[in-house]
Amino acid sequence: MKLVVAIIKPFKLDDVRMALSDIGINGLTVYEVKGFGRQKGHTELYRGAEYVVDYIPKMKIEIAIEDEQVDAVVDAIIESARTGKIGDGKIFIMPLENAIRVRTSESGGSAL
Amino acid sequence: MKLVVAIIKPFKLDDVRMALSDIGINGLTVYEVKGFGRQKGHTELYRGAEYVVDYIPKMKIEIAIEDEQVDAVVDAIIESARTGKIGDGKIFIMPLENAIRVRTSESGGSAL
Amino acid sequence: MKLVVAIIKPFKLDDVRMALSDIGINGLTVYEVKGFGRQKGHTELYRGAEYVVDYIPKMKIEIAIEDEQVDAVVDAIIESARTGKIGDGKIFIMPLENAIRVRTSESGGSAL
Amino acid sequence: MDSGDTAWILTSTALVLFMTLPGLALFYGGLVRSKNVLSVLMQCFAITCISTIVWVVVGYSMAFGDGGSANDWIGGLSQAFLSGLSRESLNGSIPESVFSMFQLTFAIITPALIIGGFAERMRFSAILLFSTIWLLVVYLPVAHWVWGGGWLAQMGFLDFAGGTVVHITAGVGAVVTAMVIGNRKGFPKTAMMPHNMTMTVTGAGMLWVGWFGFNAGSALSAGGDAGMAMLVTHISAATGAFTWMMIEWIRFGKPSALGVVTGMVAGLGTITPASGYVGPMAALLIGFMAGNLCYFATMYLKQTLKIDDSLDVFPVHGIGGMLGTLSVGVFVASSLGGAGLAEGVTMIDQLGVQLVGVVSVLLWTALATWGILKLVSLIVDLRVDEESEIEGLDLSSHEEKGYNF
Amino acid sequence: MDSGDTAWILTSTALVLFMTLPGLALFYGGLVRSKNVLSVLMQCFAITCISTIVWVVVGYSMAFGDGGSANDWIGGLSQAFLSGLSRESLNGSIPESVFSMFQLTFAIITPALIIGGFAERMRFSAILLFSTIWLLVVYLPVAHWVWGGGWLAQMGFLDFAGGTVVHITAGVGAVVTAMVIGNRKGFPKTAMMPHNMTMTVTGAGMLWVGWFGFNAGSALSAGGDAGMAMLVTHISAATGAFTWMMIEWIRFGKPSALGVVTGMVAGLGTITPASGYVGPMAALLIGFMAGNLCYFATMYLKQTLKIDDSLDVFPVHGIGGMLGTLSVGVFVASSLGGAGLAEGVTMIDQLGVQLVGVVSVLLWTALATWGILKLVSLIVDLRVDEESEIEGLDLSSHEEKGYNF
Amino acid sequence: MDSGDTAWILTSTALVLFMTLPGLALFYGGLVRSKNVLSVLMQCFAITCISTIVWVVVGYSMAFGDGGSANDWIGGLSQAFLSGLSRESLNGSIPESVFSMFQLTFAIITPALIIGGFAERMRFSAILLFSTIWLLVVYLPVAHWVWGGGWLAQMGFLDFAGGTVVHITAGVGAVVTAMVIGNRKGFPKTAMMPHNMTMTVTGAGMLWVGWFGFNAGSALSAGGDAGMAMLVTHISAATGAFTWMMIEWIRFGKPSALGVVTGMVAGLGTITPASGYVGPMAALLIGFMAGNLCYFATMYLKQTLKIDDSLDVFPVHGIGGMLGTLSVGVFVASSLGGAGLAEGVTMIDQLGVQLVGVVSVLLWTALATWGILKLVSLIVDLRVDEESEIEGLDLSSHEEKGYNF
Ligand SMILES: Nc1ncnc2c1ncn2[C@@H]1O[C@H](COP(=O)(O)OP(=O)(O)O)[C@@H](O)[C@H]1O
Ligand SMILES: Nc1ncnc2c1ncn2[C@@H]1O[C@H](COP(=O)(O)OP(=O)(O)O)[C@@H](O)[C@H]1O
Ligand SMILES: Nc1ncnc2c1ncn2[C@@H]1O[C@H](COP(=O)(O)OP(=O)(O)O)[C@@H](O)[C@H]1O
Repeated sequence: MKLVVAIIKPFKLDDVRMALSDIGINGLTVYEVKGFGRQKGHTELYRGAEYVVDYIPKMKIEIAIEDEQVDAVVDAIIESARTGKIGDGKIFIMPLENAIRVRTSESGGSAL
Repeated sequence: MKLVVAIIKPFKLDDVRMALSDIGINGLTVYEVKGFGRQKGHTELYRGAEYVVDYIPKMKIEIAIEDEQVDAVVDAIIESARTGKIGDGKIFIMPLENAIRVRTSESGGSAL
Repeated sequence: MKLVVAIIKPFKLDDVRMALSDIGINGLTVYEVKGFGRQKGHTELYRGAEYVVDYIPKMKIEIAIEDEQVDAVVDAIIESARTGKIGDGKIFIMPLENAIRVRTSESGGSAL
Repeated sequence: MDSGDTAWILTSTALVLFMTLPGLALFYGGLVRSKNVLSVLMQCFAITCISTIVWVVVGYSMAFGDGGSANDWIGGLSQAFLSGLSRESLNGSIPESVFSMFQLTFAIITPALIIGGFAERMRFSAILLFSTIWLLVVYLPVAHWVWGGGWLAQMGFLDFAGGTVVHITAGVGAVVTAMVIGNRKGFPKTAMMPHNMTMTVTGAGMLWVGWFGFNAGSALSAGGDAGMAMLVTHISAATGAFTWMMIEWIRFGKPSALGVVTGMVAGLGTITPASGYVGPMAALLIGFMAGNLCYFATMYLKQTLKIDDSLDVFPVHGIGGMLGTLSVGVFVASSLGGAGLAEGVTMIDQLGVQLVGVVSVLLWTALATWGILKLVSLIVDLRVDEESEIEGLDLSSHEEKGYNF
Repeated sequence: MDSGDTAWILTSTALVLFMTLPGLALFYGGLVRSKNVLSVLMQCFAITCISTIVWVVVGYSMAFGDGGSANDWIGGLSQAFLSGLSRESLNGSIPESVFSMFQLTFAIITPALIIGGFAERMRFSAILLFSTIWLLVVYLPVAHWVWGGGWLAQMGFLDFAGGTVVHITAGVGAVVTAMVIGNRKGFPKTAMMPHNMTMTVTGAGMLWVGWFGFNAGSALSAGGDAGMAMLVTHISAATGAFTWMMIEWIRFGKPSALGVVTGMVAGLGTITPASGYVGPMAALLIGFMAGNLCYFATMYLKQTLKIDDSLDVFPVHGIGGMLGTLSVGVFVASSLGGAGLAEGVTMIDQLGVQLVGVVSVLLWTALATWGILKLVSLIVDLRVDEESEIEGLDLSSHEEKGYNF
Repeated sequence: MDSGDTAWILTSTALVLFMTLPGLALFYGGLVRSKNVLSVLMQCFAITCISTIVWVVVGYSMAFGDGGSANDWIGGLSQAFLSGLSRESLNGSIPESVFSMFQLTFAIITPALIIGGFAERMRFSAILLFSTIWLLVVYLPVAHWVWGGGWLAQMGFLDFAGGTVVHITAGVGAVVTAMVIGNRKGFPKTAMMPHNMTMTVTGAGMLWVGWFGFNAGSALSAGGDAGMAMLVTHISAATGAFTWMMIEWIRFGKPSALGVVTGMVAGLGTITPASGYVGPMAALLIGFMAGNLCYFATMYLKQTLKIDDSLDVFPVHGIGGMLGTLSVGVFVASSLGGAGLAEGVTMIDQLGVQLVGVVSVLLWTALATWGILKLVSLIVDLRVDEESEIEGLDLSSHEEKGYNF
């Protein structure tokens, strides 16, 4: 099993969810994060002084899947999250040793 | 070492913490996430239109432990977080290569 | 590749970022978490009753890097985040199988 | 008719409505957890609506109408639907419309105060039923007894702006309701911190300002009586707040914003019945006593008795109202800077009358509140189910969320 | 000069300004998404500034000055720059400075109400241009027609406190603007929930209180007329809110805070033109009708026509203003508890005049608003670009964020 | 006694208290970081309490009592504990209780304004000590000089509603305190953004409305003087806000909500001393000058001098108060629409007197504030320790948090 972690632009979240849904992925977990990277943050003015807010709001999505789904999932995310501008984000693939469903104690693939 | 990641219902957090405490686990990190899965979110009305809020607030717990503690930890979480209803959540087991305590630079198991 | 995860005191975030910048790390993702550990939380009074708030606000930093950068990154974090008091936090090293840049579909080291 | 008096009572009416909307709504709303904030605001609004309708239909008449042979106990229905209230009709030096409207704002805030007793767990429909019946059975009769020429008025009972009519009835109503419906799930073990103290402090500021209309407006004219009422009101508020702050500072080393604003309300509630009768020095003392007594009452109820009068209505308003009503008996004396006892009345006489008033209103309110709750519980559950309480009333009762940042 | 009348209108002026700042600003600000909250607050402030300057320069004169031969349509410029307005000049029993200042607060809130139609997408510079011209072309002329001795006044058209002058013009202005600049991106598919209902409810409470100044202040004196106006205003607000709440309860099982406060505004807007002419029973009925009609108008506009009058200005203020203005024709009759029809005028006559007023103001406002928008769009884009809309106006137009918790 | 005048000053008293609680508290509270919001609200409340107690005990007497041979400098103690103030005593056409209460609200807001200078770092106990002594040594004497028959009053110095007594003293007190206790950790490198601009804008709206009581109430009657004072106050507020907005727009391309509300306060503070003496055209000009001068003063202090007068009290209130006080000397002339110079006084004479007043109050305030701080620092540290500053004053000084969403 793998944990696919995607860091995307927040307003793309709905598109990504729909794209994942289309390939049969219905379970995932998301949360708000702040990203630092190449993309420059917006500036805020305060009493005439300009402060660059150097973090950018991003949305992080985590999807636990079987190994064979990885490519499809990655493709779906890239397709739906891409705007072509700097800051579109990253996808990280991490090993997942096991998954357990709390409600039923099922483990492995059937827990997803 | 392993990183045990549990996604649970927020109001179960205190129970889980106590259960973990009981088996000697005293370090962990938590944060709020939103889950999508089988469990349906609540609806909100706005001007007579019903919107399903399809994300559900969940609490994510991360516990770094030695390999031999995994089973006990998983059992403790299942026991304390289960309500038997859909949406009780998942536990993911991830490999952890090393852990370092910032204050002392200790690493490995003694850093936990 | 590795994912270096650091849990630090929030007011140290800027120092850590600068330290990482100095060794050439410019991409990272951060978010707020709550930690439970040895460090005791502050107390709050409410109508004369004292409640210990047992979670402590922490900042979590995630940095995806090539294997050979791990030591430098860990050192930079320790140096910049240490205050020497309990609660300075932890660094976790996790395996990362792949990284993909959404905008260009590049993968591996060049995606970072 | 005097246009200056009228101008001031029109203004006072606006000020007293402002105390409830948004003053009290914010004060209470900030004290509950964020999942219940809208339920509190909503209850304040809905009670305002209901009290208004009840007032127009029968309330004004029951409180201030002529009750004929039953006039000792209750006004009649001769002014139901505000019949007879025209553009020309007067009450003293102000139009009757203004008098009725001013009094209505008191009938609004009293049941709204009770919300603090049952916050975060009572069913919305039960609240509306309860408030309606409570107005009819408790508030309107007591208002008639004291201000409408009823038996307490005839005895010479003094309650300038509602220490008894408003604060004792609300405080007792709240604690009885809290006891009947039971504590919030988790009380007192779990910390149930105010979710937004800035909201509470905002509401507190509005209450302080609005209270000028409450007390100085109760003079029903714009002159020395109103001026003195405003002055003593302000002094007592400041002293009450300061006292509470110092107690916390001494006991815990850190004074809290919650403490300061609670002390302020204690000072205000306590001076209310006395505000038209006492002088500035008495106000200093009344505020100081209010800060002390209400502080210890709050701690005792919450920590010793463990009664979940959630937002402390009884220890602050109930105890404050009693303390203030009794203190009138003393500080009204002109020798103590007061407006003076009535001809031939001694301080002991007056204190006796005040005590009779306090005790009888306390007992009647407790009994009637208990009865009304039993009655309402035959029609609808008083309390939401446990799952709804955990989810929060905003979503479970109103399908809305307070904040979507 | 009467000091009591003056005291009340000074107070009313403060109350009506309070309706806009911060009342309406909060009411509207809470209803938008958090990325746009400051833009709404900022627009309310900026419009206040602009209206004030316009008023001083030409506005007061255009609305209330003598227009000579054009007086049927518009006041002249003889009082431009408030010339002739001295410390001694009077208007009835109050200083002219007070009259002018009171009326200015109406000229402030009217364009501010329109913000609700184009919220979350209109360009700031376009808003300022639009509001300035709209004041000159719509508000000031209509105010003159109705209150400044213009053609509607001469016909005997009755609009006590601005049901037509304020609410119809604002409602129509808002919906026309909404249609011209188009829906918000994502409307109506995406949920655009209020980001802070506690802010909206706070603003609602302030509107209720402030409206006492709006309606009872429009009596321009402190007496029975003002008292009755306040009473009926309050009754209609409560009934409107209660009605909307019950409709939601019946239809969806759960009454919402948003519903209650919207019903309140509907009740207030609708009683406005009638507040000086009708009695308490009529107020109950007007509030009830307002709650019903405005409710269904809101649903129809949002869900059937799918017009993104974002904060429902037209269905609440526009429809409410029309309903109220027409209902004056009926309830002014003394047989129905009203102040009485003018000598020799029948109810049918009066209704006819009211209808003429409503229709002509509606048409003029629609036409002129459309024209002004076309004109402004020649100078500057009406709408921000899509990226700015997604980012939110706070950052894209003002480089600021509402909250940094 | 005139009931209309009394009604208006009762109302004005409520309005001025409203400026502090919750107006100023919210205005300031929104501008600090969220970890310090309660400390600011708490300081406003605590200072209100302290000022009230000081006022009752000696303050009223020191400011307005007869100082006998020292009357040039300070009132005596003959009215300590408000002795002699009865229900019947009058001040002009209003009860003395009303006069004293109205003036008290000024003694409350002045030390509260200073909070802005030392926000986010000063120790709570030091603040209370400092405020108490500062009232006794700065505010009460200066109020006596200008309004209580002291030496400036005798010279014919004009300060209608407190440009000098309130705003110069507060502004100077704030900047001196800021300099003595030093900048906040991280200033000016780190961005210290307002944590809740919606709170600040809410407070700003309340300040605008409340200021009507401040300035128009200072007429101490409800007539043409009050009316004109309200009108010019409003005009200057609008012009100040508009000017600041346009400067930001021109300089940075984006006008900010913070800018608009700061310009508003600048316009209000600046018109304050002049509000009873000048006409509408002068108000336009004064607001315009205020917007400009205070804007550049703010930028200069923050960015060039890098003095951490955290919420800009000196550049807005101090500079505004000076500008306004001096401008009285010019615009009071009846030829410029003003109320007219006193018999035999030329514009140059008056300007000279105004200058003497401004300079002497400035110097005395600076010197005394510095001395008081040194004195207080002997008793208790002025500043919290670094760790507490990082943690935030809410937790470290009050063991509470503003928000628990
Ligand atoms: N090395 C990294 N480790 C963790 N997160 C990263 C890393 N580099 C970038 N990110 C995340 O990805 C986001 C996008 O990266 P950025 O460099 O701005 O643009 P792009 O992905 O188009 O190259 C960042 O905001 C940050 O959240
Ligand atoms: N494949 C997945 N990857 C990551 N998180 C998941 C996945 N499936 C479910 N989750 C998380 O687990 C939570 C519970 O899942 P759900 O399907 O609703 O109920 P249950 O766990 O009882 O089957 C979800 O809200 C989501 O946060
Ligand atoms: N076993 C663990 N798993 C995950 N996070 C942990 C663990 N132990 C500690 N932490 C995190 O590290 C933080 C610091 O730990 P703590 O024990 O308080 O101090 P120290 O790091 O100095 O020993 C905690 O607040 C928590 O967020």
